[in-house]
Amino acid sequence: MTRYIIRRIISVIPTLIGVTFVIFMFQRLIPGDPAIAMLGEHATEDSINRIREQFGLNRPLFLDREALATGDLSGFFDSQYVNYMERLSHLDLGESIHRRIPVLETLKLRFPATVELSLLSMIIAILIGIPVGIISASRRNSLIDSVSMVGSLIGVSMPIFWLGLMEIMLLAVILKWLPAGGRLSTGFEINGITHLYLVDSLLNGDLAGFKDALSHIIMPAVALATIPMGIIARMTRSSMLDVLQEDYIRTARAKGLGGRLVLFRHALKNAALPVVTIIGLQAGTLLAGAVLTETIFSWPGIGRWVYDAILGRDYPIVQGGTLLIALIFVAVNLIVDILYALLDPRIRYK
Amino acid sequence: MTQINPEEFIVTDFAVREHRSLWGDAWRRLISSNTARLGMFVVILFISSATLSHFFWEYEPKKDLDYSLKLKAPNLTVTEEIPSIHPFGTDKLGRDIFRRVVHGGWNSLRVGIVAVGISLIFGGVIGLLTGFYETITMTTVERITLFGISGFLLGSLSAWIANQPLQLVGFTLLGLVAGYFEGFWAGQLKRVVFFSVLGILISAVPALFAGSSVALVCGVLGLLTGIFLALALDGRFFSNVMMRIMDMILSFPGYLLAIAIVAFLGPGLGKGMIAIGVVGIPVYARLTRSAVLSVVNKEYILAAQSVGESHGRIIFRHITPNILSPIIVQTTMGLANAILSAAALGFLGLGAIPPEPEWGAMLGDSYRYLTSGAWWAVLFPGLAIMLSVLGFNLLGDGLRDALDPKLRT
Amino acid sequence: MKADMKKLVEVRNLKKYFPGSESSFFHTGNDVKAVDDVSFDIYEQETLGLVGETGCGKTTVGRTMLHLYRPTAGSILFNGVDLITLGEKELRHQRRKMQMIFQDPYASLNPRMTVGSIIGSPLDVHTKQDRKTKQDRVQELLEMVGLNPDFVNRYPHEFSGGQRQRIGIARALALNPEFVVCDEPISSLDVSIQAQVVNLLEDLQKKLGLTYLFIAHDLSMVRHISDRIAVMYLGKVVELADRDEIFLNSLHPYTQALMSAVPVPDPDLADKKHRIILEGDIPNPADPPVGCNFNTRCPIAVDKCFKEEPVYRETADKHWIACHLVK
Amino acid sequence: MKHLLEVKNLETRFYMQDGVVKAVNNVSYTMDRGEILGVVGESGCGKSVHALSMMQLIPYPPGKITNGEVWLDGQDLLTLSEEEMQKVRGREIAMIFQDPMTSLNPVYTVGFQIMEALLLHNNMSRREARDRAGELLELVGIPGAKDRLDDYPHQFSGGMRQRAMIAMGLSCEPKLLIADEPTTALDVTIQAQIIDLVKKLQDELGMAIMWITHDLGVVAELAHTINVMYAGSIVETGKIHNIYKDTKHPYTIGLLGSLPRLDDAPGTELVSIPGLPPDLLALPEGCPFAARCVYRIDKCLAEKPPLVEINGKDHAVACWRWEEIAGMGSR
Repeated sequence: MTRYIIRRIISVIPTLIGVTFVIFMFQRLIPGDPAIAMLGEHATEDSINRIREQFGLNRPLFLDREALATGDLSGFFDSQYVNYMERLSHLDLGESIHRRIPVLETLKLRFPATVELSLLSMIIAILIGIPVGIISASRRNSLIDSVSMVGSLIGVSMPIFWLGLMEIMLLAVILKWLPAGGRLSTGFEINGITHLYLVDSLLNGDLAGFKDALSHIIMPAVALATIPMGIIARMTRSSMLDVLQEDYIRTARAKGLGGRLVLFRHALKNAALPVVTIIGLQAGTLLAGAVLTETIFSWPGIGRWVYDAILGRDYPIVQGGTLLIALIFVAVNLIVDILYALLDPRIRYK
Repeated sequence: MTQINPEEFIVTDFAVREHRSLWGDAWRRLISSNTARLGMFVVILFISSATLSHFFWEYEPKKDLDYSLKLKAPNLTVTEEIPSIHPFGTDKLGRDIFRRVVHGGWNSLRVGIVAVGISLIFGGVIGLLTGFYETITMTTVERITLFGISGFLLGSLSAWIANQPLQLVGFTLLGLVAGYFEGFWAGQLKRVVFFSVLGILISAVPALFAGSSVALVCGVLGLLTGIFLALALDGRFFSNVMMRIMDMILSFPGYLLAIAIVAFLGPGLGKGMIAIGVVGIPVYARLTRSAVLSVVNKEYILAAQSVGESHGRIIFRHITPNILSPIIVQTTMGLANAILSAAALGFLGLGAIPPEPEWGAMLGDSYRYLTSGAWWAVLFPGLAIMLSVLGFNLLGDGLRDALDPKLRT
Repeated sequence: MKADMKKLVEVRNLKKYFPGSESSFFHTGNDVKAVDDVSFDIYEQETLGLVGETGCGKTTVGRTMLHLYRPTAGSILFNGVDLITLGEKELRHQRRKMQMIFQDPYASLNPRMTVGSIIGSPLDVHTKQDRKTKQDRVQELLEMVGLNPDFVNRYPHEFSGGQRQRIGIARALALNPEFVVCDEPISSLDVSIQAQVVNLLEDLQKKLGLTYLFIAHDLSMVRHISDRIAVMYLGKVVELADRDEIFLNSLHPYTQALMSAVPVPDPDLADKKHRIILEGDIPNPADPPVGCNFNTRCPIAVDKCFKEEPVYRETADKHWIACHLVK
Repeated sequence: MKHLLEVKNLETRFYMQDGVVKAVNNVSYTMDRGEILGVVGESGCGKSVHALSMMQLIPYPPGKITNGEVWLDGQDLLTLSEEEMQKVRGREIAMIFQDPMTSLNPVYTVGFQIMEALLLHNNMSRREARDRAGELLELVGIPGAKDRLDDYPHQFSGGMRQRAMIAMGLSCEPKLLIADEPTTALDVTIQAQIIDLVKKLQDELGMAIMWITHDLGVVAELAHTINVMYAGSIVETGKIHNIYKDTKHPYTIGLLGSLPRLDDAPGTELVSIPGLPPDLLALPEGCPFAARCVYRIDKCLAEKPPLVEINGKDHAVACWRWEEIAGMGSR
């Protein structure tokens, strides 16, 4: 088993390098010159050169063949990419162009907000998606089955941003039950070790704070959860249907096991395998979806921050933000693979 | 004891059932499911309204401006205040939302078709080639092209460093030679040594003119290329490399990649299509590859080989017709996702450039007026997105049950 | 056995190794020795039976003989010509003479092609005949295998297992081959249909002078149709002889055990039969036992069997055997 | 002595999209304690479906038992509710299946799957159940049984898995063990091991066995009595010797005729049955085998022949012309 995990971890490294390379390349694909974009159109010639020098924008992209020609081997490797990777290796993501704050700082600040939102919506998606999938699988072609399947299809086809707006319109504007946006009402203060307001408020026993944080997070979380919920419900149903047709289910029934035991003990554990993989993939869509939800609900997460940076051409933030989201995505898939191996003995004992 | 002698024995050798092709059966199953019928209805409505309006309903987005009708609620009767009927009401520039929603359909359709087209063509070809050459051993011609291309690609780095395009010719030739003489000292150390020496000769010697350290670096690269070409490059290795690249793209969350691409390439519907298309390539590549793998191990492919059919004929006559089902289902669902992604980009201001009518952009412009009660400007474009996407998803679901009926006992 | 007949196919020290699961690009894991140094000849118009259990490599031998798999070592001579020396074009030309019939009637026909185009595709590939001649040839082939010629435009899923196997046979005969490898053609058919297909194969052999390599795991059917029989175990031929020689006085312990394990559809005979029950399971082909590969299950194995591989040699009356204890 | 099992005109239908499949058509027969009954027939003859129907394991929809009674030890199984049926399955009747590769749950250990049946049907502690499972694995001849309890199915070979299935089936000492083509997926030498094992277990434990197969050879070696089925109904039944030696029904004659025999003189041609297997969607009015029968007369096409006893329970046949058909005897 450990051999399998090690092999999986090793195979992640090329993907990571690939991801950093892709992000680096995007950076250099921009039409126009980053230095000008930073300083504005009418900046002076030498101030542009100073910026270029400072950010090492005038070094060659990958390898400096002129330096090599002069016999300077170390110069050969002194290029933007190598410096970029070097800085990356000790977590130096550079500074935001507009605000001069190190990218890492803001990242640390805003990251928990996105994590809390994504985590909550994933939990909602799983808690509703899996039971719906199981019920409609066990009662195939019944009313519940077709209703839940069409329902999950609607969930999958739901444009998150539009659902968010509808939620705001109904619950915030018309009924005024919930606040329209933001993460916490003014006047509330929640700080704790995890920086997840819901968790911290519970830890500190601050119920009012918890209620307020919850009222802020519930609408974006539900909006973000609709697509993964639909996908997980449909995948659970089709995976359960496949498993229920297997021979060992017939063997279990022939042993005298009741329907419930067959469903939850024998069928569910086998059906869980593909569902776990899907949940891993959904994590990615959640993070990407965060950009939209955070914009509508003005949620102080990294999704919104990266989006603003993209529009503002603030490359270090774009680079740092996308890299973090991609890393989370790769990490989640790695965890899913290992979870898969734990669940399936055929992989554990190769 | 009378026994009918077998000669004049009439055997009903075929239970008479009318002749039915597989596609005919699939169509009958599709029609029989009502969710599929609903999906088909919505899709047909969406496509016809989009195309008809584009060609027959004149609309000039730039000239459409009428401040007097700013943010009017939907009205079905003409009143003195509002001279014209606006079933969906009007937006902040007084433009009729109904008309823009219908015309927006054309843009969404275009984005969907082009994006899915890109993903399908590139992803499909990659999936087909990797799946096929992973199982079927290559003919000499195919092997030589694979070796030649690898030689060219690996050589290009050293050629760029030494700034001598001539090296490219050398490396490609090295690849072609390694491919042609695959059997030559196969699997022995001698072969690796031979080709690595050749690699060094091709790269280091010409690089000497550019400088000793350049020659050193190019020599190392030549050595690596030589070793690489000496090892038995085959379909499996090619497939592994391609799949790793696909995983890399897939490890990027779809939306974000599209947003990043469009942001860097600048807004505009055309770039949006390319972004969504590129993001979809690995999905289609993996899907096609697994469909091909399930077909290529079947005995009728071996039969085709034993008859001596060429690889091209095997791919087009035997493999492609049998992998269409999963691809059709994925394409339908893909169209749904493409429309959704296009709308998302539009909403973020990265899609269509105003005043071009596009559902996402319409939402993006009007959601600020939500708090001041202009609900119709937000409701109807969003509804249009959801319904069209739902239509494609329903149709896709129906197609999956119709084309691969194993689930319906 | 027709001693004076010409050798049509000669198999010399054929080996076929498949990369094991662990073998990646750099180090080759333990190769699966599917076929490990097999040699035999097939004479013209003869049917050679090839029998053995799962994993013995009989299917791989059949496919490697037609160069559908590239042999790892050894050579296949067809009419005296070694196939390995042929270029791709000549090999394709040679394929007209040697064809194959497959096991699974539901997987050996392209479900999206009509029967007419399935049977006609060899003609499309190898001949420049116009549509009319090809259609007549297809009709003739359908009649030859006992199917109604009007089925030309039907699809495989509209036929029963037995009928599909006949379509496969018609396809194999389209180019008038001399040698046909029958790879377990009846294993997935019902008993009554098996007899129909076997009778058809025998008639075609008499009418067209075909030579068969008949691969199967059902010993009684192979005995019925073959002139000579080769018994394989774990990648090697352990015994090869005339049909009656194999059944009346087989020498190799595995052949004897195999024959005693075949159930006889007659209660009286079943009780009297001297029963040899082999212990244990068939070893993993990826790491076969040292010495004779049957030593793990052989009832009469001695310590020599665990050290040396037995030599595959011919005894007096054209009876080939690979066992230390048999003189 | 009352029969262990009495099946009276059992009928099962599958309501499919393109028509109704008449899988089992009023099948009636009896079985006594300790009897080994061979149920023989080609694919699609309803032999497996009839066994699954008795255990009420037919998936509804699309399958449905439309008629018939199944008396086991004075209890009609078809009238039992699902809860009552669960007490019968595994305890009174046990069933093992054809494909060893997929009949065991891949994500649970073999030991657990055997203990599950034990714990379900008799109140014993987990420790006792585990020991009992170990004994059972030893009983079916798995080497080193005790320490293989915690292995997973994919670590067993095909033959070993089938032995584990038998152990699971016999765990609660059922009165009747139904084996649905248990050795079809195994090699000949492994099949011989399993048949030998089943014979020994039958002597020791004395349970009745229903062995479903298409292989007339296996039945000849193992069974006391035999039911030959065609298109969902029994065409011939009786003691082994009568059926093999004094065959009456044309289909059984055809089956035996199309089997190559080890002791055949060289060059004997196989007597194959012409035509195609029956289409269960469009079963003809009269005798289902009429389309392929060489002794066919008009009456066969008009009316379906009932199962007529020739000499008591030892031999019965469903054919209008059984007297005229010369005794087949062994060829």
